Amino acid sequence: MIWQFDIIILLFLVVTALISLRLKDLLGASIVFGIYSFLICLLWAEMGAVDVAFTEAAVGAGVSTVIMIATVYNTKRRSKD
Amino acid sequence: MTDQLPAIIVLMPLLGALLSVLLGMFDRKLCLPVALVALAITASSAVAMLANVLASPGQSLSYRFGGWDPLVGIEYRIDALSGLVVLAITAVGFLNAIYSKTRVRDESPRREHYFYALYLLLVAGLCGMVLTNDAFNLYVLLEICSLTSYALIAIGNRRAALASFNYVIIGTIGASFYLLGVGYLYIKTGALNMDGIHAALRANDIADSPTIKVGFILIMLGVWIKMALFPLHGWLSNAYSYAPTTTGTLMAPLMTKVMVYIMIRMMLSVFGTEFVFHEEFWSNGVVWIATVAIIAGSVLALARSDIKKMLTYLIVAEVGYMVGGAWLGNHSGMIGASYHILSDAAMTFCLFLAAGIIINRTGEARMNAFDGAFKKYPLTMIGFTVGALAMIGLPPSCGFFSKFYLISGGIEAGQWGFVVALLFSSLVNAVLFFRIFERAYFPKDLASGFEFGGDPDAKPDRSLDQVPYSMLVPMLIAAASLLVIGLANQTIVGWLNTALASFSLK
Amino acid sequence: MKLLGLVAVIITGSLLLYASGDFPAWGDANSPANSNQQVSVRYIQDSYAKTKTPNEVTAVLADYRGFDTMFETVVIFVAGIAIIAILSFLGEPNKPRGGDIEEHPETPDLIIVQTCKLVIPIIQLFALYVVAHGHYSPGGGFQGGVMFGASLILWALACGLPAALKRLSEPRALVLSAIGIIIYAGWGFLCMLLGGNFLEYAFTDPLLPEGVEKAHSHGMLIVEIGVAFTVTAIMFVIYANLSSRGRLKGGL
Amino acid sequence: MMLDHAMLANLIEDTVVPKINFWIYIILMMTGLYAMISKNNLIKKLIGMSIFQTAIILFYVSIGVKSGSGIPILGAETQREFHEVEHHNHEHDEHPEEFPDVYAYPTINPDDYANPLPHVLMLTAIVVGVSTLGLALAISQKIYHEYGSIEEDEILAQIKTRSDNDD
Repeated sequence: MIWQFDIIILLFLVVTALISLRLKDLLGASIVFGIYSFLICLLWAEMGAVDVAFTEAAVGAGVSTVIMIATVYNTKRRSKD
Repeated sequence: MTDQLPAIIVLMPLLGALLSVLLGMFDRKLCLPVALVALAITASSAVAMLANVLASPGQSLSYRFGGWDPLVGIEYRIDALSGLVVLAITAVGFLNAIYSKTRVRDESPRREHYFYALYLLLVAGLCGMVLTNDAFNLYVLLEICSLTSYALIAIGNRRAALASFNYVIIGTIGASFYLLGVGYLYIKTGALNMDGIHAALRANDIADSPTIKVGFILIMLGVWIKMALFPLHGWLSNAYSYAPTTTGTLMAPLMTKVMVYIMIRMMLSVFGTEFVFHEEFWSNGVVWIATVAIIAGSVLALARSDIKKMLTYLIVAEVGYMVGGAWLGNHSGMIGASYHILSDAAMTFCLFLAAGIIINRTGEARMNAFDGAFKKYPLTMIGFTVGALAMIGLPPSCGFFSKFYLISGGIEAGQWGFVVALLFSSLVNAVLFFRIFERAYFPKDLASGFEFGGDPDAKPDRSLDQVPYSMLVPMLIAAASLLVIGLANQTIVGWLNTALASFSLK
Repeated sequence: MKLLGLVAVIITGSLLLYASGDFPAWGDANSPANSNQQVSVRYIQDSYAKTKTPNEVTAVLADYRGFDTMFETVVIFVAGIAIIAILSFLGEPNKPRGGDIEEHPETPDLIIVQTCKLVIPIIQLFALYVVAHGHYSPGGGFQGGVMFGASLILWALACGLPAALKRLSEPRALVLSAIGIIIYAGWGFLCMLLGGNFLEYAFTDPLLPEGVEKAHSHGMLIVEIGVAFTVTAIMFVIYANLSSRGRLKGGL
Repeated sequence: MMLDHAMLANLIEDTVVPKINFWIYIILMMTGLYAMISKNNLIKKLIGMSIFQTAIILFYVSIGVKSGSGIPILGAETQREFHEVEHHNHEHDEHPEEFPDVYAYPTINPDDYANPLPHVLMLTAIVVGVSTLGLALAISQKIYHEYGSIEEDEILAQIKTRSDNDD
């Protein structure tokens, strides 16, 4: 519950969210979204919510990044905006 | 066993869905019987539960899951209104399952068992949402209903996929607003059980703190998005008209009505009438939004040439009726709104069934499907006419009585705009449906309609409308139910009175 | 569309900021939510006495609010069924799905296959540990199930989807997921048969040797196992269908 | 008077820290909402949707945080205390004359453990988020199969041209 650690992760969160939305290459956006999920999992662990951190790491970061990359693989990789 | 009924009502469709997936892999024809048996048991236990509730002293039963005290565990509370709505859901689900026998086989081949699994889980989610007394459990069941309806729409034809995608995006915004609203209540009260929140709100009088107000606004926004109230209705017409027929006939009568029920439940049993109608300015504002919704829904329906699109815009107008009725703030307005939930579900169900038959038989989605329809499909047209007259609001049908209560509520509350909008939309419905009757009963080129001197060897087909019984019988039952609900409105309103008496409405 | 987005953001943003002024401070122990005697304090104080599970989150998840968790498993089941229903028979309705014709049959890379052969058993063992040890340490049905599913996905990534499908074909995965929910709902139904309400584990006391509280703990373990079955199967089915666009061939 | 580090630290501590979690959640939620509505690419909309849902989870979990509290799992020594009390009560039930008094369970100080309820709710919300994401990705693949593009403006253009020649 160290608040300095907490503030740094929160700022990183906002930065990765914005990057993931601005990247034109969808594969890159999915990977940055994976980073976003792992940062949020770090935040939960730091806030004492260990079960939520475990689930977010396994379900949120692990599976959703994989299925997003699978979809990008099956559709287009470049996005117009 | 009879006090276990609430659990059975939610578990039977779940069990049916699992069996439908398991048996479907071996033989796809087994899925419909499994679905019908599951829905029959659910419907009969809904009737038994309603009888239980009406016989019970306080007209309200409570069921504790896991035997825990309601504040700590999850509790189901059933009163006359939720019993009636669950009965309506299970009845529509059962009749629609019969209706879907031929439609599912033609429209989604080789996927029937997935279709019926999603169908049963949608019915289970809807029944659970109506019965639950726990705010977060309602969110989980809302997500089940949303996910199954996204999938049931996306199974449809080419354009259904994009319509379903838009529905996913807007539906997630709605459900997340509801979740955030519950979070705002939890951060201030620390309880999740609806009665617990109500008691905490009244106990330490935090009712006028900004968090609770914003939480109320968020919950209302989320529920309004899911019920397609006028400014937020963009997703409704594409989603329901491009979906497979049986998805449309299941979701049109139920999804929006259940969300209206949840809005009423949240207004009355969680926030309480003195909180909701505290400032006259806000409740009048919502009645004005509902008035605009009624007028816009009717006018947009008038402009549509596609039958299903027209019916979906009528739904937007009907949602305006119910939201306006509930926010009038007086007893007869609330009675009108809750009675309209039942009558509108029956009306929409009958109209969508009849339109589905005609669109399927003629293969034409526009108005000219009705040309000479009475000659070719007399029974279907009778059913459609009964539904249309109920929508317009002719006395014997239930539409008249709900409009009667809504208008008397509007007059009592002095909301003249709302009353005028109700009459205007009845007028527009009349114009809409008589335009169709004219095509159906008196086609322009009489020859094609009545086939005078048609080819002699065309033996008159004595079978009823050449429409399979599995589609015709549910539609006729739905049409009959309109009259039954209408004629039995005294008893139904009596039950609603006792259910709503405990909330101090003016 | 951009204007609509901006308008929506400004309205909701100002609404939320207006309310955020009134929130209790972050991390203070006697905020209304944390100090509510009947709810969260009661969870902390007598969850161990009543259910014999030190991990309060698992106790609240599987026992106090077990009905919520059952519907959470149903949400995953719905996602799996829906993805199959949407993506299967996309475009070529008559060709059978699956089958062995490999579009780009490059042989799996030796190094990857060998490391996978070493790593995957350990992942699966740890996943089972996470499921079983959910009472005493962070973890439980969902986390363990996802990890087990992830090990299958890893095998599919390494040696191609058809190889993984030979281990867990789609029909078998669906049966496994349905069995998971049947275990969950069935154990709750068993409590009903023995006289309690749905999911009231105390009534399964005669079946299990130790006391009533231990019956809660055993009931939770069985329920977590059901959840693990469903989550494992559905995670793999979701990956299999999304990566091969419903044709169960090729894949990533 | 140069603000030295200690002064700056506790200045931040009592002004910013209690509120920053709730500000950041609003910022994240608004970026997600904006992306969902106004992004043109379907996959970008889904990334916005996921950010929108994780922001709500951030709000819920930061409700249950107690400063200076551990994770909501009882330590080994509290379990041992419970076992001793139970063992004693069990002995008392068998032969009450030897063990006259019945021990009560040791009371746990709630401030030592984080509030478990938001954590349970958020396990459900994460799972629901992933299920919605998976379903929406499947729908976008079907859209790509039908229309050959995942850009909303191209799809709408195709629908318009197709519906023109349908009539």
